Amino acid sequence: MIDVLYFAWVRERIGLPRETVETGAETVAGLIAELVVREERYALAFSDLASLRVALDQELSSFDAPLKGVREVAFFPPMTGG
Amino acid sequence: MIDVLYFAWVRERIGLPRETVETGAETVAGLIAELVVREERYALAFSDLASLRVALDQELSSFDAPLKGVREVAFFPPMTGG
Amino acid sequence: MRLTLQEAAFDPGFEANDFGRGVAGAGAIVTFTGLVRGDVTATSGMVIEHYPGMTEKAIAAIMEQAAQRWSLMDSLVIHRFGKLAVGEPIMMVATASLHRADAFLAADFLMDYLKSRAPFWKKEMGLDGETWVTAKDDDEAALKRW
Amino acid sequence: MRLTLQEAAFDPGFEANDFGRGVAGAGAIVTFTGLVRGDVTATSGMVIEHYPGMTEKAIAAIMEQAAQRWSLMDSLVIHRFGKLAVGEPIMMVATASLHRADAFLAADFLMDYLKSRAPFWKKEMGLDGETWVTAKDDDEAALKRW
Repeated sequence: MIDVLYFAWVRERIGLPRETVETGAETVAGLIAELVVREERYALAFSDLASLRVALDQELSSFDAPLKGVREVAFFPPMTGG
Repeated sequence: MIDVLYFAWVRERIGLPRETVETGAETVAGLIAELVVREERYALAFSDLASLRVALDQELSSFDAPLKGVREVAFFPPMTGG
Repeated sequence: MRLTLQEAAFDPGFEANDFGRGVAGAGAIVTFTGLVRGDVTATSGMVIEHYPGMTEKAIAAIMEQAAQRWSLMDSLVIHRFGKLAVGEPIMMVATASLHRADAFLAADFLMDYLKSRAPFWKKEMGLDGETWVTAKDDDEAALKRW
Repeated sequence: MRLTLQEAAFDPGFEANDFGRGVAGAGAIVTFTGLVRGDVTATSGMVIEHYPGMTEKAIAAIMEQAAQRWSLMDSLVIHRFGKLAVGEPIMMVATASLHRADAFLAADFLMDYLKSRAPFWKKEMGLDGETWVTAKDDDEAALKRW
């Protein structure tokens, strides 16, 4: 069980800000592979990984990072603060 | 006839902020040479030219600049504004 | 070091003075204020989304880095989220130091990192539709300066 | 472009807000405030002498250069002269631009040039005597950056 959060246009495409996901994936990439086959809206949101960023437990991370021990995964586009 | 202005410690050493000088000097260096022989306080003020700056008609200039047409010469130490 | 995340508008001049009063002995204070750009006839402003929890941590980490790299007497970050009108301040950074180079460099650094490493996303509310602001390659490249 | 030379104290936050109100459409405002450093138990402040006439011309020329090198929507310089107490603002610079790099670079440039090319001289009023502040080699070297 892992909390998955979506922000900005990722949130809009998937249609919800967060959900709890049952996953056996070992890496972020594995989790994405599971989500993508669920429904078209996920496939759409994750269609271009180069335009996505991921945070694990609120720290920027990478798609090949392991999920072991992680409680919260967040997907979002590159940040545009400041 | 030329107005000569002194600022900061140059003013303090010479003991006055400005004076009108009758000079035949062709350059700033020539004017300084005339001033230096006047009195000890001038010799003291102009003893280290590397620590002095000069402005001609309110524009930074150099010691070898000609005085022709100049109405106002100012001597002062390097600036410390800001 | 003070970090404020808020939905409400703020007054940059008031905040700058408040920050200044707090740092006795400083010789230099630099502030940066980011404002909602645009023409009121073409846009009704922007909405800023952020990642509560991560935002605070990410900004605190950036401020901590700045404090380690430069000789700062204090630093301040204020960043808004939610709905903002054209012309309103989005965020501000302030840095105080004995000598001017530290305050300038640290403020510049904080801005570059806040732009690309703090989880905020801006959406422009055009009169003919909404658009997520896209990150510029320049912003990522700016981090390489440091 | 506004340049003010004055003996009276000024309020940096008020001036920053006033400057900001004047530049519609700006995305970035940078301010620098220089303050009288020091410990009130060791100094009673400073006196700033300047060269009336040349000061205005020199600062206007520096501001003009900045306006030519960067894309500025406006710039402001306020500089005091006369007697100043510890902690008081000596001067401030503000720059406004569409994008942050212009405002940062121009403010930094203005400061470097004001430091070494505007005819001001600071005298520190120590409790045991007065001392003219000497220019630092760094200040002259800083100009080579531009």
